[in-house]
Amino acid sequence: MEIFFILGIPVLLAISTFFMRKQRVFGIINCIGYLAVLFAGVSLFKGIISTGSAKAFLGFLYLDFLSAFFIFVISVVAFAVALYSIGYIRRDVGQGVISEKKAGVYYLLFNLFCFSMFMVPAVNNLGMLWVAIEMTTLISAFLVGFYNSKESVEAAWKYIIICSVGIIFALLGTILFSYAFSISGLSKSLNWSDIVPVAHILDKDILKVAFIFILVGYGTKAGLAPMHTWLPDAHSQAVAPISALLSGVLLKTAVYAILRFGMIIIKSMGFAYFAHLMILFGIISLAISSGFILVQKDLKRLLAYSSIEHIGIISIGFGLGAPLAIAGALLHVFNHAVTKSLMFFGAGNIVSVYKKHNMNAIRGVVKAMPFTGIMVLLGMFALTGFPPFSIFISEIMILTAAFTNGSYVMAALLLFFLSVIFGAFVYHFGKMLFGNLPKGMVVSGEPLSGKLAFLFLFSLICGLGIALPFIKKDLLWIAQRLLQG
Amino acid sequence: MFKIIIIILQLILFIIISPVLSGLISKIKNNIRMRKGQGILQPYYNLAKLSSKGEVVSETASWIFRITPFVVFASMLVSALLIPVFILRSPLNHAGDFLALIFIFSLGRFFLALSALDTGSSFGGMGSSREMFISSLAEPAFCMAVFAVSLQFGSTDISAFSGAHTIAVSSIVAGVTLFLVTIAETSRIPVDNQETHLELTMVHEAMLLEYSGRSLALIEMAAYIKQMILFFLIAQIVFPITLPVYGNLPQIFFWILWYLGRIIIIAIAVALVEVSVAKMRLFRVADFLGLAFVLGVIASVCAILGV
Amino acid sequence: MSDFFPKQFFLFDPLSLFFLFVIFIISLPSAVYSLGYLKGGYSSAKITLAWFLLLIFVLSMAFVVTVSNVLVFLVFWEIMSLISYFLVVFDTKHEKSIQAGMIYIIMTHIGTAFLIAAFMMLYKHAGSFDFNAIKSACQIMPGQTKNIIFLLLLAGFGTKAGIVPLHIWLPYAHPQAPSHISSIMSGVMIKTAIYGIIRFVIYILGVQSSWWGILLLVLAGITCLVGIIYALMVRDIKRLLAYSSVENIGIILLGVGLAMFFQSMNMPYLAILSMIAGLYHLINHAIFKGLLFLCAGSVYKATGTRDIEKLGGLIKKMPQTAVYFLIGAMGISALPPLNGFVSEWLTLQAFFLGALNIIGGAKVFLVICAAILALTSGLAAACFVKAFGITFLALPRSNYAKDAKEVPLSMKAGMFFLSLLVIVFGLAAVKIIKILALVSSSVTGFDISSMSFSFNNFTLSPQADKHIYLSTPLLALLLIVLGVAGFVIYRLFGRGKTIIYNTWDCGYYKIGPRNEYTATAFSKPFRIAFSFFLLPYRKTQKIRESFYHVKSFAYETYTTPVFKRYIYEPLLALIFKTAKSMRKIQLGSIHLYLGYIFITLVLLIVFIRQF
Amino acid sequence: MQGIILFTVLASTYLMVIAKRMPALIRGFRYQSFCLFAFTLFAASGHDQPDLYIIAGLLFVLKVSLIPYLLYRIIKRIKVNEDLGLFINPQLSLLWALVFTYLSWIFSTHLIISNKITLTSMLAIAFFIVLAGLFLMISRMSALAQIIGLLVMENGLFLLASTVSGGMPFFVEIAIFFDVFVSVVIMGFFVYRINKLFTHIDVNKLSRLKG
Repeated sequence: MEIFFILGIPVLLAISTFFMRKQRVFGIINCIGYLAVLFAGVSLFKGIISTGSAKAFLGFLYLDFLSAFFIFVISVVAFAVALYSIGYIRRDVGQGVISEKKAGVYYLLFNLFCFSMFMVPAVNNLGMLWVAIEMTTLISAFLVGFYNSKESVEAAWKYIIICSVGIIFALLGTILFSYAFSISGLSKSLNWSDIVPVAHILDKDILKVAFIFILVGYGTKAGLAPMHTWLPDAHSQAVAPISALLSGVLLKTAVYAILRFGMIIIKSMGFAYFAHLMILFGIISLAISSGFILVQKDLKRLLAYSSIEHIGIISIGFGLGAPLAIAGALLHVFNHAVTKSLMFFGAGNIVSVYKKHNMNAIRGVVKAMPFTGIMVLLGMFALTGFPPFSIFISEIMILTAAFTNGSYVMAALLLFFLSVIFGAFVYHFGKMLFGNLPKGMVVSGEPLSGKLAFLFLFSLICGLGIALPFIKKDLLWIAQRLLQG
Repeated sequence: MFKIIIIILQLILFIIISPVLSGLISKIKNNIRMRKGQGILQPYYNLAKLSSKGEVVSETASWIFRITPFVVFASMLVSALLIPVFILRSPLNHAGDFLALIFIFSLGRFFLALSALDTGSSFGGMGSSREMFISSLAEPAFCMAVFAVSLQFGSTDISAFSGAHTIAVSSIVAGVTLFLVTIAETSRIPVDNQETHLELTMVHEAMLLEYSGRSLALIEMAAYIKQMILFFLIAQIVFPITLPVYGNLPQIFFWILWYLGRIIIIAIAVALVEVSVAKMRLFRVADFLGLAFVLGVIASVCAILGV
Repeated sequence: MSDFFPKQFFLFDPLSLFFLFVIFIISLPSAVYSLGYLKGGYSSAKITLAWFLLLIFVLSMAFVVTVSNVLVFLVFWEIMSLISYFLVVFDTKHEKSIQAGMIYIIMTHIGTAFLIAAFMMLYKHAGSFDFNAIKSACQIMPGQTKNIIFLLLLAGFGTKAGIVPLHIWLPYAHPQAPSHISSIMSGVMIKTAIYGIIRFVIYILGVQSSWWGILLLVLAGITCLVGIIYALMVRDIKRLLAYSSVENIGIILLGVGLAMFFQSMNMPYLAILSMIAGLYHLINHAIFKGLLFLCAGSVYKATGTRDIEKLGGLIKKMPQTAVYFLIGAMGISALPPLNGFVSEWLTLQAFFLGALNIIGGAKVFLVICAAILALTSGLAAACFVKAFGITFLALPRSNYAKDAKEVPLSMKAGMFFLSLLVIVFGLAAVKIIKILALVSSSVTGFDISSMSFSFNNFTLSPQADKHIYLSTPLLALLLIVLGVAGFVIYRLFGRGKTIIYNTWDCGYYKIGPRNEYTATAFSKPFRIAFSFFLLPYRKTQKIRESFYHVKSFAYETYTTPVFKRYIYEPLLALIFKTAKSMRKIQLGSIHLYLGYIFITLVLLIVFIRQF
Repeated sequence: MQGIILFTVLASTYLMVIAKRMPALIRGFRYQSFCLFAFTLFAASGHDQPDLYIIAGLLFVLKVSLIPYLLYRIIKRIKVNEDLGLFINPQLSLLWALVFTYLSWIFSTHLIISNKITLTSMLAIAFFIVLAGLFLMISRMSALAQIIGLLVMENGLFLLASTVSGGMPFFVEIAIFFDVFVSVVIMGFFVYRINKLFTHIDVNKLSRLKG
């Protein structure tokens, strides 16, 4: 069973950090460990596609397409981050930003963080789902406040408070779900696999209210506007590889939680209610993020707002509900995860060379770091939905579904905001990447592991764009299955 | 064989006759102004004098300056050959139609403007700039006139209106349009003034300032031919004559006086206009040609309405 | 649903092949040219990069015109935009190119957004992205939808083509790219947008009502005029050429719009004729604009400046380039017997025959369109007199021009080939029209077997019974013969000597480059005549020693960029203002942030019944 | 009996809403938690569920003793001003609290169509506690107040869970307790850090990150 590898390896690695003193060596071991996790994730995903859902560990774990997919996404990003961390942490240690011991703490937290994220899609019980998500918050708060500067501690505080409040509402929603379940005269259970088959007999009014709490609660964690406020702070202050994890997959785990409850809602009362709410939040997120991206000065905050934008797109995709849109949204989850990770790695490299977050002060990245520069350039276009990169495909799928659904206004808004965001990106990145180097700038080499991480992610970005037409059948099939629960 | 004769006759006609029109206009103007004025044949004397004189070429000038006289001359002669003069279908009628004529005119003008810039004198540049300004505004008016006429006769073929026809309103308006365009194109008052070499007013003459001797003669000749072509067109629109379809030359020689007399009427009209109005400021020319354009549109509308 | 993915990838119909031909016939000489152009100016890595990008660029364009699936089309369309963006910002040294690239890619992306909307609506109705399926679905599509799709397509492709007022990016982007790329961008890339209009509006959607054509004609007329008027005003030679591209796109669209108009009136012959005119001008423009950009690149390479006020006298330093530029300029000014003349004549002829044959008020409209075309071609001639005259003639105005040297062989070869094409496409009009007639018939679906466009192998003759003829070979022959005759007369009759002497200097002691007419002065009459649109203003600065003695006097004249000032800037300002004010919701107060969550929750619960 | 306990829960919440200083707030929290403990014990004896005894025990150990103790320790250690920093003064806060009570009542009557008045009022009180917790977080400047607000919200949820669905599944409940405890520890840790870096724990002044 691959799932034990997936959950076990991070735990083992976390324990072994106490015995490892050399961060260099540990970084590489860590990376190998996550390579194994990646393989396990892929084979799990494949296995689930062929066998359908599976329970494990006394029904404590429950795996179906959705969870296998999210585990796969997490494992991909986690591997990339582990790879990138080697060089990044080594550089930080080399520059004296953090001590050797703190590097060990980093790896400990990183592994715990990954473990908690892998737990989210794996658990069966909705209460445990909540616990796992809260765990991700608590652990990553340390990673956000890792550098112990005023800004990072402020960000960590806001992160932990806002997310905790949000998630408490999610717990409220969960309790209401269980209430709806209990008043329908069934035995007390919060297991998803028990609730879904009987979703249609649950009290609809209570479910409706409960879902609002769920949406606001997990939506806070997912970064849906207007509950997104913690997100740019936390993402901009976290250690660069962790920003990638936060943006790439942490948000998605919250989306996963919303989806889990959403599926119950869909089963119980049809699509409209779920769709309206998701699309509403999606559009608000897009609108707000586009404005902030436009006038942003901080590089990492810009990327954070872009995450809000993409979460908005994903939520619109799920909200639209056609198989094409669902497939698009799922793909978008993956595409955004890899692309945004790449961008955060690039931002990490840029910031560690220029020592600045302010984009107005960063010039000539392509000259200073040709490899990173070109990767960021291509990543930027990938992120804003240019072909031949993968996000284009998923956005087009969502747009197609929007038009086919006849929601023209929504589609027009989506196109409008995408254009604005694209313009803002080109505006910011064009100046930053090209142009002449600031005076007195020393050009230094880029670590190999960072380059490998870039190449790994970039091959996924490109590869998917090209390979997509050939995996089409599986994808739509999965989406279809997903809708049927 | 017959065609070749016609071509040669036509060439000779234009080369021989055209200068006299300028002389005539100048004579009429002078007479109206109560002056004696130069003789009608003065243009010929000028040409003869010029071709016997040596030539001064600016050291700044390039081969553009050298070839321009020939390009201008050739383009005007080609235009002249497109016009049916003796028979209904001019022998080279296949080479181009009424619309092509506009473009052939602009070929000569293009080179003339370039040659003016070539010498590096600021007069040349001024002339070139103004000439292009005026002609670019004259072109749509010209085009409108052509359209009006062609719409009336159902074809842009120049022979189409060279047969006999009744004079409709549209013909007259088109004729007037063409007349205004002619004034602009042949650098007459109120658009330009051929008689002065004052830098504030001159346009066409400024362009030619650096030319001398034989080259100047060729360019002058080309200008005469262009003037005659335009007069011919106006004449055929306003005072139509039935041209023989094929090979009835004697008939033409029979009424050659009236045939050429029409052109003289136009020439007189030009002279009268020249003496009765004042030269406009350059930027008023836009209004003048705008008027021509509007008239052209009116002519087209009349042609469309069939009046 | 599975029709989301393409089934059929390629389509090689006459239209595609025609565009493929256009792409390669411009790209090849440009590529040859770039051999010499890139050498010396760039590092070897950058040269490799340039070649790589060029290759992908050309390939992406080739795919754009040959794919047969909307989605795949979109992919290659975007790749084409992306690569051309990289090429625009290729000279990353200049802040200007970054700026230009930004404007370009943003405008292009906005255009693409419109296209996506249009394509999605097509998909909604056809249930497939394949051209064939969409084409057959379009026959039963409701009219209102068709209208909307048409407008979306027009906005989308119009942005790429540079239809006014969406042309704003063109004069920024084209000058900034390396010249062989400018040549391809201006010569070919913007034509892919025309391809899009023809393919999607005429071929797939099918022209539904006559106002489509009329709308396109109006836009095209405005585009012509605006393009050429701006071209007259600018003094950067590549910018001038870029504006002139706007103008020529207008002329091409006059042909295409007219074809659409006639198609909706069900007049096959005229539709075919107009389409031929449009396509002919398209390929002509590709040739001479490609040529002119290459020449401008040579000038830039030789002198290091693109400001024509600093040039002059290059005809002596770079005789071959001058000849090529002259040929290109003659072509673009529609001078007989070169290619631009033929296509403009055909367009005018199409207008004329249209005005003659249709019924009703549209006659006058067509006549006025023709007049606009005539005005445009007059202004274009003026513009290129300026471009050629100021750049190549008279004395050098600066040291840039003084030290210029002729460019290497590879660059000359590229220019030579294209200038040869300018002549060939002028003289071989009949052959070309026969081919274009095939292309047009495949697009419009009209049968051309009974139509004739030529009298014999040398003479064009639209509507044979009307005796309308045009024979460029004959004209060329006549011009040469009579020119030679003139020369003979000149030699025979003249006896005087030719003396080389100073230009007449009015008795002033020395005439030099500072006395020459400048480009700004040349365009002054136009600036004043079109002042209602150009809104010129001047800045003067006097530095006085005393009241009586002015030490120096600076005089600058500008024109107001109307579209930028009154459309784009307010729009951008509005967007930025909104975004800035939005920023106030996030000022760092955690209490406020918690409040947002609370309010969201309360609102959702209060309005729960709305969902 | 249940009614009396619920009333004390309500009263302790009001006490917290009007508290001006940290010790008072922590004391209020302790009362509230103790009431919940009593409530759970009562329910456990009523339903005869051994699970509930354990939960009640945990409640007592964690929320009544350990967490308040930790909080007191933090106050002592960081030696800052004990004021909570009120955006809204106690009188007005009380008014708000009353409004929230009313709103919660309306909300729960709408949510549950049930003739059992006790259930509805329990629900209302639970919602009110959640709201009061949020209110504390929004209207108090001190970082500690936010921790306590969060804990209050959590208490509300506990009450809600035990009223409407007879409590969460056992191991979920345990996990949640564990989670809450860890989060308090972590938040406390961050309060230390904030105090160290900023020399205050007024989170309203934490506004370096904008836009």
